Parts: sequence; structure tokens; C-alpha cells
Amino acid sequence: MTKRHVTRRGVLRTSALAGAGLALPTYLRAQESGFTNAPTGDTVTLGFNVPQTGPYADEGADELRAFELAVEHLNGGGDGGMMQTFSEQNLDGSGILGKKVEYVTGDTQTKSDAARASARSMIEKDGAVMISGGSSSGVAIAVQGLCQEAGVIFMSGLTHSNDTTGKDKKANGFRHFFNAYMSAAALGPVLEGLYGTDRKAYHLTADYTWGWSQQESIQSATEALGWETVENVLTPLAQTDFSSYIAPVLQSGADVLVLNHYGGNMVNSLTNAVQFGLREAQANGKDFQIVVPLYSELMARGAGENIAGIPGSQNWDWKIENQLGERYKGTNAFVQSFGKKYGFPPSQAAHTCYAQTLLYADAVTRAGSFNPCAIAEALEDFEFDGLGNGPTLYRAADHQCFKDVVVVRGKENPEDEFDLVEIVEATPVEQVTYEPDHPMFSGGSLGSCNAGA
Amino acid sequence: MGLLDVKDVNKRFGGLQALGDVNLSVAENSVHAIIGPNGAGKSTLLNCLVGKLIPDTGSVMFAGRSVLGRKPYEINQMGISRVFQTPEIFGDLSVFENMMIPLFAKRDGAFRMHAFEGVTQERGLIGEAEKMLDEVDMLDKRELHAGSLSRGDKRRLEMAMCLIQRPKLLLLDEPTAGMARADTNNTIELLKTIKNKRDITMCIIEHDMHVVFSLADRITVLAQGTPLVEDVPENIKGHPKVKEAYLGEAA
Amino acid sequence: MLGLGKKDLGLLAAVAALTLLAPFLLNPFPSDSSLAQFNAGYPDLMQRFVIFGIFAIGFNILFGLTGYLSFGHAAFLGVGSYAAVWMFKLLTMNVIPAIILSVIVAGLFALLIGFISLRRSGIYFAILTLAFAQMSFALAYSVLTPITNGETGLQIALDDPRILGVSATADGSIPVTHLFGLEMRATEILNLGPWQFQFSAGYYLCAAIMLAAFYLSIRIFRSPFGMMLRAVKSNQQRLYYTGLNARPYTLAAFVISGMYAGLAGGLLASMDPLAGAERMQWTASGEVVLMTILGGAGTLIGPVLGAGFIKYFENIFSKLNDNVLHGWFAFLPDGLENAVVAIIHPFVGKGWHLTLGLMFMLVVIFLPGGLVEGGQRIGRLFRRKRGSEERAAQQTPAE
Amino acid sequence: MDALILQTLNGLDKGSAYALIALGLTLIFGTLGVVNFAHGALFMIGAFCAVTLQRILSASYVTIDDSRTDFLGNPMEVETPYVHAWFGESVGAGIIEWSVPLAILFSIPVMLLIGFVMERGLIKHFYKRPHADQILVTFGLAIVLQEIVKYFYGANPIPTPAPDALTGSFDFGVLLGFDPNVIIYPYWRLVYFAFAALVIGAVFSFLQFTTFGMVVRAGMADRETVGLLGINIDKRFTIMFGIAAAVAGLAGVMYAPINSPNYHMGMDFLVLSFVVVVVGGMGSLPGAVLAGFLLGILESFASMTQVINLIPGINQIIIYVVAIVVLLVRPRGLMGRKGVMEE
Repeated sequence: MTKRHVTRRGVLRTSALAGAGLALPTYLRAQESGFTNAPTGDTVTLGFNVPQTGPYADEGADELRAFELAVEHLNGGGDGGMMQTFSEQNLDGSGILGKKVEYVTGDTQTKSDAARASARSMIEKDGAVMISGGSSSGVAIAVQGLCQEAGVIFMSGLTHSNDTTGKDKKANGFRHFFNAYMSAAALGPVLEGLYGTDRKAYHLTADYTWGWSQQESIQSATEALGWETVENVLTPLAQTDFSSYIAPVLQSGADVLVLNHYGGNMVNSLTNAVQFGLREAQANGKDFQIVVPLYSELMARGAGENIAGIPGSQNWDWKIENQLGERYKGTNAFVQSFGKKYGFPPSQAAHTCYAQTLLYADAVTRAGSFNPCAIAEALEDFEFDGLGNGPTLYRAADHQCFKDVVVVRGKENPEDEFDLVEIVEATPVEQVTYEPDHPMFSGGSLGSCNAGA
Repeated sequence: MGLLDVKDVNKRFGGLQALGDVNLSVAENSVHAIIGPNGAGKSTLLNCLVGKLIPDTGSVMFAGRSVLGRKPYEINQMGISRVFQTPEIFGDLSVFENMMIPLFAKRDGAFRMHAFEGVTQERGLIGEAEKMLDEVDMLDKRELHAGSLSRGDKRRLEMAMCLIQRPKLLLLDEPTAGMARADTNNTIELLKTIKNKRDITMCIIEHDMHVVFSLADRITVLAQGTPLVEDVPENIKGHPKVKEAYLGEAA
Repeated sequence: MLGLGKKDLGLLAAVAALTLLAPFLLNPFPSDSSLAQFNAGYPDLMQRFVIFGIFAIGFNILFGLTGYLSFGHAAFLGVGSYAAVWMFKLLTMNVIPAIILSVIVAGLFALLIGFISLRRSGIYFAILTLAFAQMSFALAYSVLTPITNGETGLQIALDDPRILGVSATADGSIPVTHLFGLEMRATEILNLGPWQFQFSAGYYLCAAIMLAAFYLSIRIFRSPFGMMLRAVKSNQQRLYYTGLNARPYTLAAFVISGMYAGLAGGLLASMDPLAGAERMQWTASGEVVLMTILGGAGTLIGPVLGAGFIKYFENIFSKLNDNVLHGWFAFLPDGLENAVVAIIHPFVGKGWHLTLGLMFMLVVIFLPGGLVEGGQRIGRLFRRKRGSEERAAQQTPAE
Repeated sequence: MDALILQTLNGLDKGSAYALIALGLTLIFGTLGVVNFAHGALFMIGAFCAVTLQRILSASYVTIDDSRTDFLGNPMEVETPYVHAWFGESVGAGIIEWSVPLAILFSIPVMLLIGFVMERGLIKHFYKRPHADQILVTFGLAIVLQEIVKYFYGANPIPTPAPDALTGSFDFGVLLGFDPNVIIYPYWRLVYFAFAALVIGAVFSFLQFTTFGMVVRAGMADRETVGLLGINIDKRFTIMFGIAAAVAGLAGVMYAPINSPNYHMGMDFLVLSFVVVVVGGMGSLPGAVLAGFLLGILESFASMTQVINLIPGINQIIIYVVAIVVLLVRPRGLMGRKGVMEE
């Protein structure tokens, strides 16, 4: 077997035939620049890879709206959105480093395979220097791995599993969204306040990595409060009717049901739980309660009135600046420009994608280069504010953002279909911060930054 | 001892006694016909011979070996070929390819891959196939799609496919069913030629008395699952029991 | 030559020429033109074309020849991918051992499933294979996560043992897959005027293997074994009464096509070292069925065409967005431009499934023999009236 | 014991949906010999009939309320359903609330029409084509149908609640002499089960006791002979297809409150309903119903913690394990006729 790695990354070489009029393509993958897809013309291409088909298509569509808005703002269009409130004022609407921002879109289909194929086509065909987006952790981890190998930056979209910045973290990957551990840490005190310390919890958990990661986190957080875990039942991802999992809950002696589900799973399991009368039931002399650790606006809309009163956590909520004040500035600026353009308020998925795009553009500007390694350096241990989440840190050790977590619960009488949750509190960042070597995040390492070419 | 010996065969389907104590002996190199009214159990008997059905009791011996419990393809390998009421051929293959399949089967037994040789490399077998096709007057149709043949040609092809296996016993299940008189006569002539050219035993199940009396050496009359008589054709004609069986059917 | 007839040799040569020149043929538009979106000549998609071509060629050996409709073939592709990635993790990043192992593992898995499923035929067989594949998928996604890494998919990592290689390169990166030192993602770029052509080492490896697989499939089609398989499809009853047991033949065909699927899975993992459970889902099995029927089941080249067709739609149409559409029709007056974009909008981008569904329907309604029949019809337009011997020849499945 | 009763109830309920879908599939296969991969899509369209009716009934006019502001700070646009204005608020709200049961009436003509159009326009041309072609064309149609629904309704599930009187749950255990709170079951699921039983009963009596049904049953057994009798079997088969579509649609309408409808719910049921049909025996109507309930119950049992702890992952694969065992032990399915679809 050979160990010849002469040109480690020297894989993409450009040759031109003599005599052929050499018009430079919009991009070059050349050695001369030292990194993959270095933009040479007056434009730079970003790749937005979101689910456009399958169950998360609406979430993907919302992410895409945010990306388009971000590109518009970067290129000087619109009202500038959060660029106005961003603590770094490097972005002036002239694109990124003076290059006009262009973008390509792709469909992840919420499948690792398809997502990687789509990302590869963006890198190989369209010359994208950064990939962003996505609506599930499996896809995020798969695409993050690809970007690491290809030497481009990955700014993940909605991904909540601990693994994305835990055992599967990568030097080229960055996550703005919060994670399962943070959800649990934020929810813990709130649950204590709402339901006390003497509770017995029954967990239904989606049987894949995110579900386990969420369940493990919330179990340890609630057990720390003194709650007891009666049972944890794994439900198949493809399950649509959860009646046979919900029905035994009341008999089990539990008085809280934790639904570690997301998307369609969560809509269905919650609907079923309410059908079985769990919301009105009594157990152990207390009112029975349901908890959904990770909330999203689209899920809330799908579950309709069933979410009334049910607590959960979010990365961000469009009402937060109005309700909790100046600390979360940027929110209103973003909601205004998004709402004016599209007619309804943005989801947290849209927010994280918008923020990631701005963060990337800003990092490029500060680094003065599109070189992924320079960008990574600019993002590592970067502290910023004004993007709607309050003061935030991009930690160098694992490329995870640390910021306040929003704890919400379903509104009893929503005014319209976008006003489904009310904010309970914003758990301060200190409470949700953990050590990089926390057992739930250990194993795996960032490795070294890869600039490709 | 005949080539084929059926002893005390019984077969029930639920409450229906399809075959009751059937005894039959087919002598080597003879043409033995089995006749009988509809529902007499002719087809059931035939299916017991080829392994499609297993009798409840009794024995079926072919050339001294029992066929019971063997699969149809194993029984075929023992030397019994079958012509069906409606010709069963490989409709998606060419006439020539239809002929090659039994040749491969004979050479290779039940399974041999031969995945990397061309069919056209089998010189010896090709000659054999062409000779057989010639014998049934179908050489000019060798490249035709077998599914597109006329019914009469399909019948010839099926017989050729059976004969090329050089079976010891050829079972024919109403070989002229649904044929026009001219085709029927052609088939009778074909069968006579075949009979004269080679050592072969035939067992024919037939409705058409004309065919039976033109070909058979011996005849068994079956009624309600039981053999009534077995005799040479001359004695079957006008036999009172036979008349009764058929008239009974007519009534 | 090569044991092939003249016609088959011509076909093989044509396919060889097309695959070797694919980087040119698939990039007909200058890279800065607005039609560059339709270019498919980048390594990832070209690799997918030939890899799924292999998958479909193998599937066609089973379905096209014997008529047995397997609805679980993706399981073999998935198993092959897992085997290959484990080889990368444990042994070496060289693709050869990985590909060999993936073919072997998929073959064994096919032997097991085929042995049980082939006890039934028709739709019962289809449902049995479907059930096995769905079981494999469900287990790989959940219970078998220690082996398959579940939802995320099996990836190579910095701490893999890799006995005959390095766990990490000198600068702390994960090593890449290679063929005796030739990195699979090595790509030569040729700029010719405004055109850009990419020559990927991985693609040419896949293409070479695809040609070998295609050649093998021609040989099988034309062999006594292939004839026997067609006889199985045509009339199993007659086959039985001709002294032949169909089971060993169908099982052999099943295993061979399972090995083709494993080969495709191994190659997918070699080009991009990741094996996801979705590869085994019933939709993935359905996809290869569609590729084969769409191209023309039972024909030699059809499945390859079908694979290319579907993968092209998936990868090209899904990437068209309104932005791109506005770019194309910018020359129109504003109102008209918006109207045209609004009409096309539902069919591209997130609507690519709609276009694909319509294509399935149109092809199967108007071209019952698949794309190959479309080709034949066009061919016939050019050479009408050539006598009846031609018609006879068309009835035996040709290309 | 109580747990088993509870899971049996669950199974019967799940089984109702499976049985209804499989019944339609079997009707189509038995009468027309067509493998219809678009049947799941018909179920989905049924559910969206409920969504559509709910939207029609809550069609609103907009008034501007200056006292409140929307999220952008503009005066709030308040939507008032027309039915509120016409019938008063409480009656209007009542009408909207009962949109799912009302959708039963709405869906029958819609589904029959879709069925007729599908059969006359497309399926008719595929009677003589190989099953593979039928699969491809109906699969293509299924994709097209669900993409159309997605285009108009989005990919997110849409809540379609049952009327208030039928939500909530019912203590079934007390009736059987168990302690309170042991066997609690939602009203709507009981309604669903009763409804399914009614539809199944109706289809069977229709086939059993009407001349039309007799001809169709005869046609299922031997199409050619019935054709020879001079009976226009094609027309009847078209109607049969419409009925099968309506059965799938009704299953979908009533399913909408159980799980919020989304555009791909049909695909989720497709594979499963084929497994049900095959386990029951291709072409056997009682078989389809029996297998539907059987698989529903087994699926429920397999999801019990005690069972999962014994065999991890069994809840993921139980349906397929059952299918494999049944097909190997009883090749024709539970109640299938010999020789159907074996070649």
C-alpha cells in the first residue's frame, strides 16, 4: 500500500490550452490562491443547501427566504436588516470584500446522501466558497464532514444535536443554533418553577441520534432537579400514529410526558397525547404535564391548539425584543425587513440562517480573505452582539455559539397563526454554558482547518 | 412390467374422489390412450404422473423407479416429457432458442451457469436443434418469435422441444384440442411419423375418438376416477360399459 | 472480438466513447453563460451517472431477464457502502480492498435474502424483498447504530485505526480515498475559451468499472445462462417440464445483481466516504426500478439511460431557483418575464419532484418500451421500410 | 391484561385505517388487475378534502382594527369568517368546528369524480400492460398529486381538529370493570373505528346483495366469461374504481383529526397498505380487512415496552417480519386464491 501524499490537497489543477482565448471563469480552484474556489472575478458564490422536498420543505423554504434576504442586504439592497444592529460594523452593503454576493440553492431532501451530492455540486460546479443551511442534524453532520474534506466553510442551519459540535465537530464547521444540552439546561429551572421537584417523567424519544441526544440531555437536567425517569421508549422515525406509545403513559405512574420528537413526529405525538386526554389528566395527585424540549414555529402551527400551555425551548423568537427588551436588539430590525418582504414573521430557522450568513460575511471582511482558515480564525472566540440573541460567543474549542436560550410555552388564545407561543423567559447564557470536554460532547476533535486546493 | 406402472392410485380433493384405485400399465414402445368423459379424472391422473400432484395412496413407477415425491423437473430428467393441452412454449424467445433450452437442460442437468459463453458457440447443439426443426418442418421459421406462431406451429414446436430431449415416455394432453380437422390430421400424421422413426412410448389423453383410434395400441377408459376397461381399440369400440359412461355423460 | 457480436461490439464501443468523452459532452454550455445551469459535467454528478448506471445494469440482469421484480435492491447498495466505509476505517484508504469487500458482502447478503425470497414469485416476491430491505433500513437507522452510525451515516474519522494507512495526515486531516496513490478526487481542469471541462480521477475509475460491468452484462445477456433467464421470464411451467429447476438460475441472477448493487455502493463510498441508511429505504429501491423501466427493462443500454435521466433531474432541476429563472428571461419585458417565471416556477427547484412524476407518466404512457423505444422510434424515422427481416430481429431483445 | 386490552383497542384503530386503504387497493386489483401505487395519494387527497372544507367554511373577510397592531406595527387586519357574519358567532363557530364530519359529504362526490377521471383517463389504458408499467405510471401520478397538494397547502402538517363534542377521551376501562384511568380512549378514535366498520360493512353488502355487486364479483373471478355474457363490465369497473377511491378518501377524511394531514401522508401508508394486501392475499377482500386489523394489533403489541425490552427494535420491523413469515408459511396470504399474481 502506498502512502504517497505528495500533493496532499494539490488535487485541482488548472491547465489552459495554448491558443485558446482564456476567459477566466467566475471562479478558480487554483493553487495560486491556496484554497478551494477562491473567488477571482467580481462576484463570490455562496451555497444554500436546504430541504426543498420532504417533510421539512416548509422550514427549508423559510431558510431560503432568510438567505435571499441576507444576500440582498449584503449587496446593499433593502433596509439592511440586522447589519444595522450588528456590533461589528464592517459590512457596508458592497458585497463581501467588494465582491457582489451570488448564491446557488440545492435540495437536501433531508437525506445525508442527497445533501452531500447537492453540496458537492455547489462546490465542484458552481464554485461555492461556503455552504449553509439544513434542517436536521444528520444532514448537518454529513455536509459538515464534506465541507471539511473539500476545504470550504460550513455555516450550519438548524441542527440541534449535541454531536454537531460534539463528537462530530469539524474545524471548517460552525454552528450558531443552540443544542440539546442547552435546551435541557435552560428548561430545567423553568420546569422546576412550573411543576416542582417531585415529578415522574415518561420519555418518548425519536429513535435516531438527535432523539437520543435530546433525551439524554433532558433526562440528566430533570434528574438533577430531583425528577424521576419512569421510562424511556424509543419510537420509530417513520411512525405516524403514536397511539400505542401514548396509551400506556397514564398507567405507568408518570405525571410528566417528555416528547423528544421534532417535525412531523412531534406534531403527531403531541396531537395524539392531547387526544388521549393527557393534558386534562391527573396523576399522583397532580395535573399531568407534557413537555416538548425543542420547539419550532412550524411545528407549533402543525399541532394547532394542542400546544396550548406546553413548554419548550427555542433558539430565538421574533417577539423577544419587544417583550424582553434592548438586550435582544436586532430582532426587530430583522423581523421588519423579513416581514415587509414576505408578509409574515420569520422562524427561528430563518433567523439562524440569516445570522450565519452575516457572521460569515463579517468574518471574511475582518480576515480580509475568503481563505477558510483565515475565516475560521476570525470566527473563533469571536464575541458579538446585535443579532437578536444578545451577547454571543463563537467558542474556539468546538465552534459552538453560546447565547441566551428562549424558553416558551404554547399560547392559550393565539391571535393569528404566527403568534402561537409566548415567551416564558430567556435563560441567561451562563446557565447553558458547558465545558468543551463535557461527557455529552466528548470523543472526536475539530482537527485542523482545511483550505483545500 | 410396463414402462410406466400405476398401482392403486387414489386422490381426493376435499369430498371429491378424483381418482379411485387406478391401475394402469403402459408397455414400452406402445401408444396408450386414456379416454373418458369430462371430469373422469384424466387430467388429475396425468398430473400425478408428472409430479404436479401427489397421490394420496398408491404408487407410480417409471422404468422401475418411483416418481412419487419428485419434482416435475426431476421426473422430466428421468425421461418423461409432456405436451400440454394449450402449447406451453417460451413465447418471448425465438423458435431456435426454444429448441436450445431443452438441449442445454439435457446436457447440464438442472443447473449450470455458462454465463460467459455465447449461445452461438454451441456448434454441436445447434446442428441437433436444426435437425429436429427440420423434422417438424419448421426450419424456415427458426428466427421467428415463438409467441407469434400459429397455434398449429406452436404445437409442432412444443413437440419438437419434447422430442429433442429423447424422452422414453411422451405424455400428450389432448394434443388436438381446439384444432380444425385438417390440423388434427396433420398432427396425427406427425405423431405417426415420430412413432415410426424412433423408439418412443406415448401416453395420450384425448377426447377425439378419431385421434385415439388412429394412433392407440391400447386404450384405457376412465370414468368417475376409476378405470372401466382396458383393451385394444377394436374391443373398446362398442363396449357396453364405455357406451354407458359416455351416454351417461350425454344424459 | 471480445466474444461479442458485431452489433454488441458497436454498442459497447459507443458506450465507451460516450463515457470517456462525458466531461465534454455533459458540459456543452460555456461556464459563464446562463445555460451553464444545465451543465452536468462536474465530478460528483458524472460519478453518480455511472455508479447508478452500474446499479441499474445489475438490477436489469434480474428484472429485465427473469421478470422478478425486486423492491429491495437498495439494501445491497447500502450494505456495500457500509462494507466499503468500514474498510476505509479499519484497513486502508485504497479503494480496491473496499470495493472488493463491498461486492462480496453484498453478494452474501443477496444470497441469504434471495434464498428466502425466491421461494415465491410475482408480487409476493416483490413484497418479500421490500420487507427485507425495509427491515435493514429500519435497523440501520436505529438499533444497529454502533455499526451504521444511524441517521448521520457512517463517516471516516480522525481516530480510525486504519492498519495499513495513517489515521490522520501530517497536518491533522482525514486522509482521502485513493487508488494506489491516485486520489479519487483529483481533478484536472481544462479551460477552453469560455468552456470549462473537468476530468476527475474518480470518475474515470467509475467509468472503467462501469464499462467492465456493462461488458459483463452483454456477455450474460448473450450466454446460455442469459437465455435460460429469459426462459424463466417467458414460461416457468415449460421450464419445469423441460427438466430445469428455475430456482438456481433465478438465485444466481439475484446474487449477481446484488453484487452489482454492492459494487455501486462500494464505488459511491469510494468517491465520497459516507454511507447513509437512507440508501436502503424503499424509495431508493423504487428508484432503481424506475430507472430500469424508464430506460427500457430487458434492454442492454436502457437502464443506464434511465439512471442518467433520473439523476440529472434530481441534481440539475432541484438547483434551479427563481433567481436563475429571472436570469434566463431577463431579456423579456418585465411583465412577461415575471409571467414566464411564474409558469415555470412550480416545476423546478422545490418542484422538481413534480417534473419527475410527470416525466414518469409521459414516458410510460407514450413510450411503453422506455427511452430505448423512444430512440428506436427516432431511428426508424430515419430508415423506414427496410423489409421484414428487421422486424423479426427487433423482437429478440437487442440493445 | 389491561395493557393488552388497551393495545388491542389501539390496534383495531390503526387497523381500521389499514383495512380501509387495503380494501380499496384490493378492489382495484381484484376487479381491474391494476397495481395502484397512487392509492396512498387518494387517501391523502381524502384528508385534504377535510382541510379544504375547513378552509372553505372559514373563508373570511378582512376588517382593519386600529386599536391593535400586527407584528410590523401596522394596524391589525382582523379576519372574520363569513359564516360568523351570516349565522351569528356561535352557530358559525359550530359549523366550522364540524367541518370534518361535514367533509364526509363533501368528499364522496369529489373522490368518486377523481376516481372516474383517473380510471377513464389513465388506468383504463393500462389494463393490458405489465404490472411494472402500472406501478411506474401510478407512482408517477402519486408524485404529481402530492406535489400539487404541496404547492397549494405547503409541506407542513395542517391541524384539522374534530368537533369539540367528539374530542376528549372516554374511560373505557370502567365499563369493563377496571379501575378508572386505566383504559382511556379518545372518542374520535372510537368514532373512526365505528366509521370504518360501517364503510367496510357497506362495501361488503353492496358487493353481496346487489346485482351490480354480483356482476363485479363474477368479474373478479372471471372477467372474460362475464364479458361474454354481454354485460358491459368496463362501465361497472369504472364505477368500482370510483368506489375504491371514495373508500380511500373517506379513510383520509376521518383520519385528519387523528394526525394533522400533510402532503406525503399517502406515501407513508403506501408500502404498508401493500404489505397488508399481500398478507391478506392479493384479490381477497375479507383477507385485506383481516390483515389490516391483524397487522394493526400486532404493531400495537410490538410497541409495548415489555416487548421492546425483550427484542430491541421489534417495533420498527414487526410488520415486515409478519409479512415474511406469512408469505413463507402461507404463500397465498391469509385468504388469497391460488394462482393470483404468482406468475
